[in-house]
Amino acid sequence: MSECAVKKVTETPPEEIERVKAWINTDEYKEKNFAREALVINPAHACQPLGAQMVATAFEGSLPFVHGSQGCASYFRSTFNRHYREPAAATCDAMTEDGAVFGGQNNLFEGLENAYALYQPKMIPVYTTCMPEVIGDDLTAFITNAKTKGHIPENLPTPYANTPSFNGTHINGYDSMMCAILKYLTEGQNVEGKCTGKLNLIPGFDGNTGNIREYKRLLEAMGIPYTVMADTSEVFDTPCDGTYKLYPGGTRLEDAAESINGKATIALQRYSTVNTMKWIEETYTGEKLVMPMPFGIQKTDEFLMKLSELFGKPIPAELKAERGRAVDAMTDAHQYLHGRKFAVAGDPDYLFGIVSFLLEMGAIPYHILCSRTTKKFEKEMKKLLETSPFGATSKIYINKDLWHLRSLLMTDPVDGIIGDTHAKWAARDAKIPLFRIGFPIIDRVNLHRSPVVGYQGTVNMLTMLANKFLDIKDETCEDQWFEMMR
Amino acid sequence: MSECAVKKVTETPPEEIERVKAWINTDEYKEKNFAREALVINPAHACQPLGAQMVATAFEGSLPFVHGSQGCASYFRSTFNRHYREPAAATCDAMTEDGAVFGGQNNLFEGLENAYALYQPKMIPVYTTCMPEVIGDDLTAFITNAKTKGHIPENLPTPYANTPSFNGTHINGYDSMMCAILKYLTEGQNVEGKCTGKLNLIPGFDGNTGNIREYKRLLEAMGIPYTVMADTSEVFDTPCDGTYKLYPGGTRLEDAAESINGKATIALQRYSTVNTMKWIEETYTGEKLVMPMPFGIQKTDEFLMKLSELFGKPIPAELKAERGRAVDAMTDAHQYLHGRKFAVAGDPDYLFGIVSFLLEMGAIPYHILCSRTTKKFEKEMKKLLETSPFGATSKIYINKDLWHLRSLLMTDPVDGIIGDTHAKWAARDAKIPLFRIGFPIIDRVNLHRSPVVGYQGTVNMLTMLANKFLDIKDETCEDQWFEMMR
Amino acid sequence: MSERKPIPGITTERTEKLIKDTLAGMPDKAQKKRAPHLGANEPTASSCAVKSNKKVVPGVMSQRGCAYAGAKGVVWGPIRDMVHVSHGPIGCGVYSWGTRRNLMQGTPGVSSFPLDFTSDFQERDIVYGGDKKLEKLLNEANQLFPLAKGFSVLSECPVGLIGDDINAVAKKMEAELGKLVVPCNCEGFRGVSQSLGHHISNDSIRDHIIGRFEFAEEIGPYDVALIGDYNIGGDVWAAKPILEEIGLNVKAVWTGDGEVEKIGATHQVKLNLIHCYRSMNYMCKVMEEKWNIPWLEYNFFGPTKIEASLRAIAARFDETIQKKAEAVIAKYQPVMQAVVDEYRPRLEGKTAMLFVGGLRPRHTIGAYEDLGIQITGAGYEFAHQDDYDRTSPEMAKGTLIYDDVSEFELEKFVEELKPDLVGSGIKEKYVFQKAGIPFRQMHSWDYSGPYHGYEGFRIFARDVDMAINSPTWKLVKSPF
Amino acid sequence: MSERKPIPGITTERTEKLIKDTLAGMPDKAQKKRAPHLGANEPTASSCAVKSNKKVVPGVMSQRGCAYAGAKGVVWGPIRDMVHVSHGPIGCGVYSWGTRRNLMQGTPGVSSFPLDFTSDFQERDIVYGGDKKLEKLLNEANQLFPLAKGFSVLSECPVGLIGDDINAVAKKMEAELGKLVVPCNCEGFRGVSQSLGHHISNDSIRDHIIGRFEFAEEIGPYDVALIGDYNIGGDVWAAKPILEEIGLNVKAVWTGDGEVEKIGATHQVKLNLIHCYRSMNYMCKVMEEKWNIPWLEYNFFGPTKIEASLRAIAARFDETIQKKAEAVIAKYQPVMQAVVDEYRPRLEGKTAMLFVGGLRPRHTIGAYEDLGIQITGAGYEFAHQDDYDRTSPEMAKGTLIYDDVSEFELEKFVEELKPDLVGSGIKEKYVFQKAGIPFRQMHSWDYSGPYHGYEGFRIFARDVDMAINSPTWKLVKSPF
Repeated sequence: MSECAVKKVTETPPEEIERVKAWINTDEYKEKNFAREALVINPAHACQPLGAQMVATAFEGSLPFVHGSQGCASYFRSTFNRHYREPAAATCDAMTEDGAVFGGQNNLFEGLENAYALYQPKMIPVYTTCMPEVIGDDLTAFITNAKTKGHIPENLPTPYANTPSFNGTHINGYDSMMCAILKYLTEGQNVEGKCTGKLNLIPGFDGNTGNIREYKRLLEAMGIPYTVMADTSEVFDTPCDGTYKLYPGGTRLEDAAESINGKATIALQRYSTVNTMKWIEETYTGEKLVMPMPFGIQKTDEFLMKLSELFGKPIPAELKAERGRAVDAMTDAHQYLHGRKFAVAGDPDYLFGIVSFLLEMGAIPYHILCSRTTKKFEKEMKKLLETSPFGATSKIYINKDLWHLRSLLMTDPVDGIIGDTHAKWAARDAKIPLFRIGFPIIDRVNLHRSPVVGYQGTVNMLTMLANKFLDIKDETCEDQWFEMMR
Repeated sequence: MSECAVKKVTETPPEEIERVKAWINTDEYKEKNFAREALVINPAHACQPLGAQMVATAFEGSLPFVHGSQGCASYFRSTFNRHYREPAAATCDAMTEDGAVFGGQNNLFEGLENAYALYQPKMIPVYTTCMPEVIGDDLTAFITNAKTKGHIPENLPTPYANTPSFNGTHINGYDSMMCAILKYLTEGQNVEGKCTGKLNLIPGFDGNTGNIREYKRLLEAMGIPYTVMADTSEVFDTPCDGTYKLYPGGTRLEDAAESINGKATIALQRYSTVNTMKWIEETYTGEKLVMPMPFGIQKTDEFLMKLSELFGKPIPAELKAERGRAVDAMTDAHQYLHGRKFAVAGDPDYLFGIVSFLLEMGAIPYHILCSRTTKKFEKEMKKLLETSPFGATSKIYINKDLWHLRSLLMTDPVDGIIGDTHAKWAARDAKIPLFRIGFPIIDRVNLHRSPVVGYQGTVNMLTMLANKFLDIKDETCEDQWFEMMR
Repeated sequence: MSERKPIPGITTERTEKLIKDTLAGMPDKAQKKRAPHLGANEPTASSCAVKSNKKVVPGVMSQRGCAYAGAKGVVWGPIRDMVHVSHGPIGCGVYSWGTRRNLMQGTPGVSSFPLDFTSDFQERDIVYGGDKKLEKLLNEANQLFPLAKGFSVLSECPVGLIGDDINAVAKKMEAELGKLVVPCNCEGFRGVSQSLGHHISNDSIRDHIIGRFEFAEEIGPYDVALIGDYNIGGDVWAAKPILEEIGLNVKAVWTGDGEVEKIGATHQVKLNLIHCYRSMNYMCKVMEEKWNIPWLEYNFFGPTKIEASLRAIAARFDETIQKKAEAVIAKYQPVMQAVVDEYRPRLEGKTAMLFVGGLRPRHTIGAYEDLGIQITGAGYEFAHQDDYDRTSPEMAKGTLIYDDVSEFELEKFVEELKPDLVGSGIKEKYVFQKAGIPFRQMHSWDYSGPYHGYEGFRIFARDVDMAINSPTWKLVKSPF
Repeated sequence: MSERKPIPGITTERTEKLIKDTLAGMPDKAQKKRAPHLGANEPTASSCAVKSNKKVVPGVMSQRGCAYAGAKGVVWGPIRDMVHVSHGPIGCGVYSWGTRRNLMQGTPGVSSFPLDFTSDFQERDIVYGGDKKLEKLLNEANQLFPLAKGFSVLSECPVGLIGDDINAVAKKMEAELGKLVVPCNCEGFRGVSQSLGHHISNDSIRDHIIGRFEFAEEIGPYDVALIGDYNIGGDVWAAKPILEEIGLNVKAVWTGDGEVEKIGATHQVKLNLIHCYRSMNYMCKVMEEKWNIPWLEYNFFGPTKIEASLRAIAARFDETIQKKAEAVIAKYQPVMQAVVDEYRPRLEGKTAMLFVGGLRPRHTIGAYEDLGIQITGAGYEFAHQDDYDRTSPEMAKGTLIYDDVSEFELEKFVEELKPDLVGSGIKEKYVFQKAGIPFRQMHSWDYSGPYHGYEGFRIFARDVDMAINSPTWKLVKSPF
């Protein structure tokens, strides 16, 4: 449009709207949509520092510290606030234009000094957002200077991670911050021949605090001493008892420091712990393992049997009975899920878990979508699908977003969608129920409190899925098909 | 119609159907409906022997035995099969016409002999259905004779209860059978000055095995030794592991026998344990208490504090934290239930529990309906309602059925209905969501596995209610009101 | 029907030994009573060897129900435009409310009545009798449900014991209300099983309903009635269209999704087609004797039986019908073949054991065989000799036949024969699933259906495959 | 507006001591920086004493957002018929997707665009620049969303640091696509808060949109524009009808449920009515200077302010409008009285503390007071001096004023003043709820709303009552 031209205000004709409304549901549109190269629409992933903050906040007395623009910190905090309906303390050094020019060292100095004075943290993990990453701040130097200049005590743990938002996703930020914190805390703690006898458990990026509690319950039932790193359950699922606690809990720093002398270390997510586990592999004593999240019966079996093997403890009868009850629920309800098609969107490790659960139920994980991941993911997911006839028709979509998913749902529909709240728009357009599993969930309550891992989590998912399908049947059937029993 | 008259087949005109369809939703119809004196339509209660069977089956090695028509036994069994999706063994002596003439003694003899020989039970609790009650069989004599005549061993426990279906409901049958079994097993077990140090817990008629497990979990957390009488959780929620067990578990007979020397006895339902607790009051040592089911925060507090007081054990921090997390869930979600109106139908003790939970949430238990109960219930419910401004508009309906409820829903609607599966017809007609809490639930899966008592149960109910309302909002709102967050 | 080829591993000897070993676990008296009810099949025998329709042996844990169940649950409940009163205490009506899946059209509570109506007897009713209450109750029901075409009064045990006279009340109220009021003395203690409830109900229909109505329109040469289809999971809706497609007019259905006045006019039809012989042969015989209406048994389970049945039915009519029947068969043949092609490869060579009411074990064999599944054992809850006679030829030699089998016996049988599927009722379902054995409820189609007709076979095949091939069974055995 | 009567217990001395004690907990430098931002209210003072719109003190845990948030979240996002591109890395767009509750009409993805559009910058884009990608992206967006009336390009931090020229790209693409393509350099590092994002966006509207369209229909004497209502929870839909009811034609809304072409033609209206002064006074002034369009601030929270506002608005027009305004006031007076009668008895004498963006603390005071609630403390995330000047007179003497308050300070203030309600944002919500203090999100109406207009007040009153009087608060303190 040239500057001078003045146009009349126009109204789009209704029939035009109807035409496009129909058009965006077509195969033709799907093709155009999948031809996108530059535009991303409704992605299902967030940026690195968010994941870093999840780790940074889940250690006892730890105050997450964002080196970068203040807006970033506010976005991370509110995202956690909405998902958990809990406080999410984090501070930042509020870099502005001058930071762009002179670098962020002064902001860091002042920020660390104030944060330490006001909130008396036991640890200040620092992670970056875009700005300092682009201008290339040297955090190692800055932080050392902050201590030598006395802005914060020398002995205050200040691990830091570079977490540029233009690289990877929140799960990579989780990985980097985890690795940084463990490196910092375990520095010089490795004692030849010493063994804590404990299991180090790294859950990976998981918005479900119920999962963390479930891991702990299982370990306690097994009589295995453990350190969960990082323990979000005591930070993002805290009591309302009349006093706000800035530092409600999390992994104790001593425990994290001792973890290097652990009897075994298990990561229950592969993709969010790559660097951490690589480093642990080199430095930690004891066994080191990366296992899939224990979704469904078999993955939970594997987890428990591995624990039993590592610690020479039998799996207690109570857990065996729990397994049997979960299987009972599955055999009793198989007919409500058998052959049902699902679209699944989320983080890589969650996707593996959900898919293996669906395959166990005889359901079909039909569209499997990860909006930012690697070819390796695609290969491994293929392997998993090949283990079951119910994976024969599945399709995997990597680096595709929820607007791609919408096209898939419209042109090749399914019975249910599993994903986080962001998938609700596609679900609504396709009139397909959305089962909220993942992160973030900002439109329902308490789902983060209900585990989806372990035998109990398996029953929870089964209940959620089967009963929703029964709800739909009862709500939509004609009178003559309405029945007392289902 | 006189025998001779032959009529033409008629079709009801559609407009006539439309007229009546509209009419049955009117206040006029409601009045006619409430004027009923003889006809009961869609009652929400069952008959005594069903309750008796729930008790009879929940002791270790116990084989429920119906003295009466075989059809009765099949009805009780299938009702439990459908609700729990579990086996429900029970046998009967299949009385027929000749039984009506000569009485049922021979059937009982043969039945006991075969049942004992085929199924080697540790105990055979006997309870009656209509027929023997009408003809007046003398069970005491019959059973003694069965033993003296050697049909079954003298030492086989054979408690029996008269459970006429034309008197009270399933909760009374539960009471009678419980009382009979405890009387039988504790006979002569009372040892002066002896104390097991244990709590005897009587849950009352409860179709939710998750509740029983929750009671046990709480007691274990408190470090209090206990005997649950009768423990349905190990009978109606058993593993699927490749072998069917006729006697999967239940309260051990020795434990029941020793219960008379318990440190304390608590019944968690008032209306289903009247006779049992009256008798226990007279015969058991230790404290005896009847407490409301621990629905919601305050009733759970009372339960735990009473336990703490009785056993001199502090309530552990973990339970206090659990309480705090439940309250947190409630404060976070109060806006989704505050001021919402509910219709609640069910057994008396469940109604008290559900109503107190709703009042705690600021929801309004608007129509409270019990299809067979006493004036005493009405009085006590009034008292409970008076404790909260949110009970000010509530109305209580006793000895009214689900067809009455339908009229209430149509003429004075609510936001939600809480009851068992039978309420689904009224719910559908009124287009109001039904939340399935109670017995039986035969059209959804696993709900009996999810506790509604204790702090955890409170969170479960809250989640079920709040998220359903949010589902409805998302499913029914226009595009312009559809949102990411709720 | 040619004799079945033998099933690998199933021999008369093995079966007889199994029976012997099983009986050995019982007290002598029980053994004597039960022995005649169990046998190895002899397809060529003139009549099946097993005894049936005898009293339940007390204490053995039979799966049987009672006369009331047979009357209310089976025959009466499905009649959609009547109010069916469970007369007596609260239980019977509640337990049988909506638990049989006899679906119906109409508006619930307005023109159809899938509700639980009961007199909820209390102590005083036992003492003073319930006739007055019944009168009042019928008045109330008539007021609140003005479009009901009539009322059935189904008595529960006490009624027959306290000397109430529901027949007198029914007669009086019928006159008063100007609507059918049908008494049915189906007290649960009568007879040995549901079966007598069917018979008593048939008699009530005979005495109080049939012949009292006639169709408004002219009777035609192709008018038939569909007898003994209770529309479980929509069976009637899958079966009736086929009969109509071959040119017949289905004037009345007994009693699935049934209308009482049409039932009352059934004496006008030209042929009665009966699916559930056990529960309704009585009325077919009555109509044959009284109105010379021939009747024909047919079987709509699985393409093989459907085709045979259609030809047999068509043979009772002229060429028009026969042509149409062949056309229908030809039309659905490829559709059915597609179903078989999809599922048979996953089911070929599997075996199943059946234990159901009075018809389905023999009637569904063909459908299982269409899917490549062989039946190694079958029995009935409440069948009679004529049912077993009809069963024998459908089963392979040496297969196991069991009548009114007890839980004790059936468990042992299944343990020995290790079928890939057990088809029986809800009381048996979880017993076998706990043992890791796939199961389908064959009374209620396990909340699925329809299973009748061409549409039904597609669903039946899907369900059987789902049950047998669900991956959940692989999880049953714990690796630790 | 007469001065507020003092609030029991609230004195200048106490407040100043509280501030002093609070500051005492901070490092000197931080104290010095923060002290000027805190003060005790002096209603009669010519200008509010507290400093504002200064840089966040690093490390204190401010609640502020960034320029991008002010641009994308506040100004641009609500324009429903444009595609708003979050240009840069993935995060900003995801976090601000659907989290502000600016509702809109239209068909999502067709005629309205409540979606997240982003260029999802990768390392290579940082290295080689993102202009090419932006071009391609706009082409793709135009293809997939043909009914979009234009595109806004909202740059995130990296864009401004790597020397991209989105203005050039926008200009090129606007010509190429024949549709508005509006660049907005709202990098998050610019300025001290969201506020600069508002200003930058206003400038973009000035430079790229306003004056480029005109209304198809004749301009009338009663044509107005509604400025600074973002339709949170449907506010516009509750406010606009009132203005129409008094006879005005609302030609454009900035920007809640807004349409870009109407915004572009707003220079034609007779009067601009501005609700959120903070975020849009810039454009009002531009239109005043360039097109002599007068503008008027108004307040649609609570009946008292609504009435005053309606009279002030009407006073700018002739008698017709004034009569209608009085009629509207009279019509709703009893309705509002009913609301007050229902809730005020339960809220009378309660106190609240507020901390919100740039307008609401002062604008909602009247609504709280209509319910009998007094405000003991108020402050803004990103307000300027003129906002505080407008606030002072609305608050009682000695009440606490805090600018860009840190979590550290606000906690101490609330602890001391013990309000019955805190009204602030999601980041503060759970902090106070853990302490057992009722809370309402006053940015997003806590997933409720609308709160504007008569309809809004009814909902506001219900929500405030619900928050303060929820029985759940009684459960917070454990009895053991």
